[in-house]
Amino acid sequence: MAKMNMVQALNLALRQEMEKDDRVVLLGEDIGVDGGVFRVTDGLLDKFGPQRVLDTPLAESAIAGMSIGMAVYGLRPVCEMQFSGFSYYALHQMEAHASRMRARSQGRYTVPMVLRAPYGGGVRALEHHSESREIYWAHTPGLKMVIPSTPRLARALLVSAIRDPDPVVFYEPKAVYRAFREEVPEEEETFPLGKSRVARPGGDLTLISYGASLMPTLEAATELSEKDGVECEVIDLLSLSPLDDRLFIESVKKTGRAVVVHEAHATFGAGAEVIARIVEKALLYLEAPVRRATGFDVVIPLYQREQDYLPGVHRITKAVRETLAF
Amino acid sequence: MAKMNMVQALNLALRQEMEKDDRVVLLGEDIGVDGGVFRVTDGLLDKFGPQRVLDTPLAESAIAGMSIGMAVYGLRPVCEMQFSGFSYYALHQMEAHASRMRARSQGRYTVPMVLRAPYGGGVRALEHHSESREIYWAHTPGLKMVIPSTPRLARALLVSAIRDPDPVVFYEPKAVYRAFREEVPEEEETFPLGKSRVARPGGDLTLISYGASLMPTLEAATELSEKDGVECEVIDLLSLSPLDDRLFIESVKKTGRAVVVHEAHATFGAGAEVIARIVEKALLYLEAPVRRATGFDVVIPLYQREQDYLPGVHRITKAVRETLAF
Amino acid sequence: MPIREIDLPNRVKYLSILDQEGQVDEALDPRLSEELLLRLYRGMVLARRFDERMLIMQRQGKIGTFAPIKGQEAQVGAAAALEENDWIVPSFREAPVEIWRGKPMESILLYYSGYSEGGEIREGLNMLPVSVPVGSQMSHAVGIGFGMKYRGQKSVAATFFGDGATSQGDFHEALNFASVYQVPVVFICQNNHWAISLPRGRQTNSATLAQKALAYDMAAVQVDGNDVLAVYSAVKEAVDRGRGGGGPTLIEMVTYRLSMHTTADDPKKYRSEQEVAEWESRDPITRFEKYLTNRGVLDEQQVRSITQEIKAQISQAEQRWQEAAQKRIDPLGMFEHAYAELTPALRDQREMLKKELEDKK
Amino acid sequence: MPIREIDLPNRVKYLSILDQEGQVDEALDPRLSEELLLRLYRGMVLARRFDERMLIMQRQGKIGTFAPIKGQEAQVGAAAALEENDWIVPSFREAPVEIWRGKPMESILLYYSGYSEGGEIREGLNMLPVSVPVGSQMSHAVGIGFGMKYRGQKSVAATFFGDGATSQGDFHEALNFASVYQVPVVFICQNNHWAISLPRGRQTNSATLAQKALAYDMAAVQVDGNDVLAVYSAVKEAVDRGRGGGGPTLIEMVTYRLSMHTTADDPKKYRSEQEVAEWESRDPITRFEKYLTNRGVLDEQQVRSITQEIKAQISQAEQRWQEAAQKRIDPLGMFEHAYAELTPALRDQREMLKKELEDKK
Ligand SMILES: Cc1ncc(C[n+]2csc(CCOP(=O)(O)OP(=O)(O)O)c2C)c(N)n1
Ligand SMILES: Cc1ncc(C[n+]2csc(CCOP(=O)(O)OP(=O)(O)O)c2C)c(N)n1
Ligand SMILES: [Mg+2]
Ligand SMILES: [Mg+2]
Repeated sequence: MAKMNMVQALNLALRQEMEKDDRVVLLGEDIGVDGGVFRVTDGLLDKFGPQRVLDTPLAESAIAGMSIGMAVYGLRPVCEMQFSGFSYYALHQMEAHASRMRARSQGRYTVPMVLRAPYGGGVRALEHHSESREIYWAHTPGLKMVIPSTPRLARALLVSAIRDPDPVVFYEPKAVYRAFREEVPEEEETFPLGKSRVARPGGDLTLISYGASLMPTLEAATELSEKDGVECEVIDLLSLSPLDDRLFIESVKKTGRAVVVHEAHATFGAGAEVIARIVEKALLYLEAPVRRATGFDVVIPLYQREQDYLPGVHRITKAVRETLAF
Repeated sequence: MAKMNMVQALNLALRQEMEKDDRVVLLGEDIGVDGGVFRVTDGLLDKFGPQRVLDTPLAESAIAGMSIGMAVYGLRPVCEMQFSGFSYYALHQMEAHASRMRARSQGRYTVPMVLRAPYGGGVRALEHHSESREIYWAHTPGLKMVIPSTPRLARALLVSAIRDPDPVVFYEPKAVYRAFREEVPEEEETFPLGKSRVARPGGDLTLISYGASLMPTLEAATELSEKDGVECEVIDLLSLSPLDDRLFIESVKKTGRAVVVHEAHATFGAGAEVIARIVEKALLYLEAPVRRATGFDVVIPLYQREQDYLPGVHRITKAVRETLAF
Repeated sequence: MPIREIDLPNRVKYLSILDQEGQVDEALDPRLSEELLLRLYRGMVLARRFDERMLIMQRQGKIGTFAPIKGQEAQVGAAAALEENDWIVPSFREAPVEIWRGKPMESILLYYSGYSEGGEIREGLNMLPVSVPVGSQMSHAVGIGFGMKYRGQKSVAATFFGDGATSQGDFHEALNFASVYQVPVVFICQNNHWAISLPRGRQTNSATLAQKALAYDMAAVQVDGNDVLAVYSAVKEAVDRGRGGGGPTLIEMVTYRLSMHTTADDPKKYRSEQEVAEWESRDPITRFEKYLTNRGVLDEQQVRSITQEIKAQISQAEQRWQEAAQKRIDPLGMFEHAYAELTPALRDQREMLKKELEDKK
Repeated sequence: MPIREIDLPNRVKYLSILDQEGQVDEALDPRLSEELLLRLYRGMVLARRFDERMLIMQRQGKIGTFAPIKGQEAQVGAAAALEENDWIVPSFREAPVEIWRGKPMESILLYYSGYSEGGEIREGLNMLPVSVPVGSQMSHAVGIGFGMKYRGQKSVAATFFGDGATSQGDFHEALNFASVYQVPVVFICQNNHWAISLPRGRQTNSATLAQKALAYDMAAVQVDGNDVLAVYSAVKEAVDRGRGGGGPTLIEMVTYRLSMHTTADDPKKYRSEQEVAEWESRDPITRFEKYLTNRGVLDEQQVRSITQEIKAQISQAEQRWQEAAQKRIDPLGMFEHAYAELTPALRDQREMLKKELEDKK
């Protein structure tokens, strides 16, 4: 097993799936010669040629629309939106067609495509390069929405996403891209879509998060353990759609307390749904209000204020302590 | 006071604001000669001429983008998306620019525009003509999002929206358009954005809804009162953004039980945020899980199955009875 | 040469073959077999009759809103120029093409009477379902065209759309991608002069829609869209170009929507009776009928028997539709085909609806 | 005429006035005043020096990612052809134009060092802030142009964008709307041959970008974008057309990005040194300097003093930037200008962050 960062792990997933299956074709802006602005597709043009790694003109809607056509025809396109902040140009295509083609044609045509997009803040980028608007996709029926949190999981989930018979929106936390390395096996590994995982076991409070926010969440759990002797169970959602509520419900039934962490805006964010599920399925176990440690309801600011926008260890531990003190 | 349906009431609002303020300009597909496919702008071209009522080419993104430019320049454009199902073509414009221009220019430029769109099911329409995806907008910071429920409120809210200094997405429940009439005063009337209202007082359970779903919600409340002797307090949200949680929190503190009703998909829908707010602000008052009577997590089906998708009186009363029996 | 005119390689041509009196231009005549000529005639008449029938059914409340095709029947010429392996990516005003390709009329009725099952598409039909969002389907044809090229198939994808659709950004992006990747796609614009209430002249400020291809150095032709032979020829040429590796083509079919936009529309609000009357005199069927009669391919007797056959065919389709509609009313069907497999939330929701339906019984 | 070529009214012209040796075409010379010529020169040199300085500062970690403009300085010719009442709707590679118009350099530094306050725009500047989403800002110019027409103002809106932007659907929609409403908008495409790693030739399959205007029967010209006089003349003509009610124009400035796409980019991955070297020989500043020197408007002495002045000007801006940055670090600033008034949720969130900041102290 090699130690890889998330970029390398994603590259491995793409390479291996392309080797295995000639239906897999990549397309996107600057993914070929340049290897992608984050280098996720580095080397793939050389290896697979311009018929399988398409540098596209600058038009997100057509990238998605062309992918839909390819997928209907029997290919397995993996398209890249250079930044999630520009993926909304393709929302109407994904909403109107990718998500509906199966139902519209009563199962005759399917759209097994993956739409990849780096998302999230923390890398001191320009405006529109740091958003976290996964809800647009997660609320859209017919799409799946996945957000990995570590290199190994990113690789396994991307392989599953490519093989999935339905369209998958795959948000990659760019703050994690090069943040740390993890052992990633050369052999095939998949991870089922629609399954969450326990990222850290604990019995005092349940922390629920995903994507880039998992890092500060785990840090916060460590700090709370070390400083307060509080053991948080950390649930990593991984898929927002289908949302797996089994693990966090179980956990909350055990701990009675929960805090949801994400960098997306609080209002109508993913945390709301998590709380709604807890209320629906585990209300009587709740010993305190479920708090949210999230981004604020403002556009994520330019980088001087970015860290104050993002839910960091401080915001998380504070929410946990308040929840425990309730 | 004249009795008006919602279409007439909206027409009144537009006409009067155009009379009062020459900055108000309308644009959209078929809003001129045709008066809009739902006739909301009927007669306005004749009255105000083609410089103030623009029939546009078929391009939602440009309609929104042009409105942004007009608003920046000092006009008060009110643009129409023919159906909300096609408004996502304009999401990137609203997300990237309308919602951000004020902050981006540090208050120098503002975008006082209204984007109107008929939304929702129940009128036996074709595919894409019945969606309820208000979350896309309500989750976008910098936008306001309003959904009226009656003719009189629609008129008052539209006037407020036009005068609002910020961009407002104004979803009109087309199932209400001609469903009933209400007295609408000829004199100016406004209703503040960001305020909910009590649509029916009661002390046993809080029903929270908005838009077209308010009709079955009120019907359900009546039925529950008549058949079960249960008095539901019905809160009509009116604005999803800014969301006014004051009234429903107060109500839940009184009743201890709540059901949220909307036709949008359940998962990551508006109901989740309502529940999250209740948990954050009134958990200890809750005597039962808050239930959701909503549309399902599937694309709203063609009209033979549409009524089975929509939360009707039966789904609502059932949720209420289960909540009371908890 | 500090100031000079740039020499652009492409020009736009206009093509018509049959005039309004049914006179053919011999030099341009595609010389189709009599059998094909009769099939084209039959396809057009069937489309017209079915459209009329649907309008009646809509007015009777038997089916819901739909988009009549009256006046645009010459589109079957486009379908006829395609082969089975070619794909069709329609918009919502291509019932004639769809029926030509093999979509059962009962399917169309099911769809417009609100049954999702009307979207069913037979294996091997190589045709996407109706696409309602204007302009959004063209890029799918580009993807399909790419797939054909990738697989070394000598087939093409033909996509249909209206004059209004040319205003959408997606139109531009699809044409640009098609030209960049030189995919075998035929873009067929049915310029029927109206996008609901907006006349062609206010949809865009260009003299033709065909010339929009110049932006992509793409082959283009404007064709008399009420002339089924010209439509056939133009599409055939484009199909051959695509099949031969010559890339995409934009075809503007100049035609006219004689009926309302959809059954929810009242065209009297925005256009003159006179304009409609003028276009009625250019009816694609009358013209073709004259031509066939002049050529002796068709006589009154045949017209009558074709009319009879078509009537029977339509009423059989109606019957099959009624049977199917009765079978297909299970509301739980809405959960079918949401995903390959039901998600946990959908399983719960399906259960919930099931109980609701039982309660209601 | 059953088959005929359609006569399209518009053609696309190419314009250049100064050649690479700084020789002017007398017939086309716009005959600018010496003062304006020197201002243009100064604007270009300032832009170049500021760009170089920013690159250094970026490498030192003092500012963040930004898009260098090296090689594209002749864009100041466009700004010079505009008047104060005209609006500018830029993309993100128009620092020269912005500075020309009056944006303080410290503002630009603030912006790229991550302070939202860098977006501040002085009252009366009539220029929108930087727009990052490629192609999205052009329709704003159409709305502004409409507003001018609506108010009977004799002004125009000029919008800037790159070659890559022409692929976006929004480009097409904006041009179409502009032509339909005949608004006074000048669309200025800085074709710098690259959209990050995609060369112009693979961005679109057309011989020129200017010809895309043919799709809208819109006036268009391709201009040597490294020739500040040609840029000035082309824009001036378009501005006059717009002001006179003649509608929009598309201008393609053929230029070259000599530096990286942004400071996060490594152009060595995708283009040859040789290509860059070729374009270096067409440097817009050198050429103009030659011309001015030949004409006797500029001498070595003046070049030196201008260089000195510019250096001082830039270092003063840096100083003001540092002072401003120190003042402007209040994180609560993110809640300012979200809406005209803070919403209840934002009030709570602001409070929350305030406490958080106090805790952290
Ligand atoms: C994206 C989008 N916007 C608006 C509509 C509503 N609508 C349906 S058809 C139509 C006009 C289409 O005109 P055209 O493209 O000329 O096709 P035609 O109806 O004439 O066949 C409009 C505005 C839609 N279906 N999709
Ligand atoms: C809608 C959108 N997609 C992708 C990007 C990322 N991106 C930034 S600049 C750029 C290339 C732009 O090329 P061009 O329009 O030629 O302008 P240039 O950078 O050459 O000035 C890309 C792909 C973006 N900013 N916006
Ligand atoms: Mg049309
Ligand atoms: Mg460029």
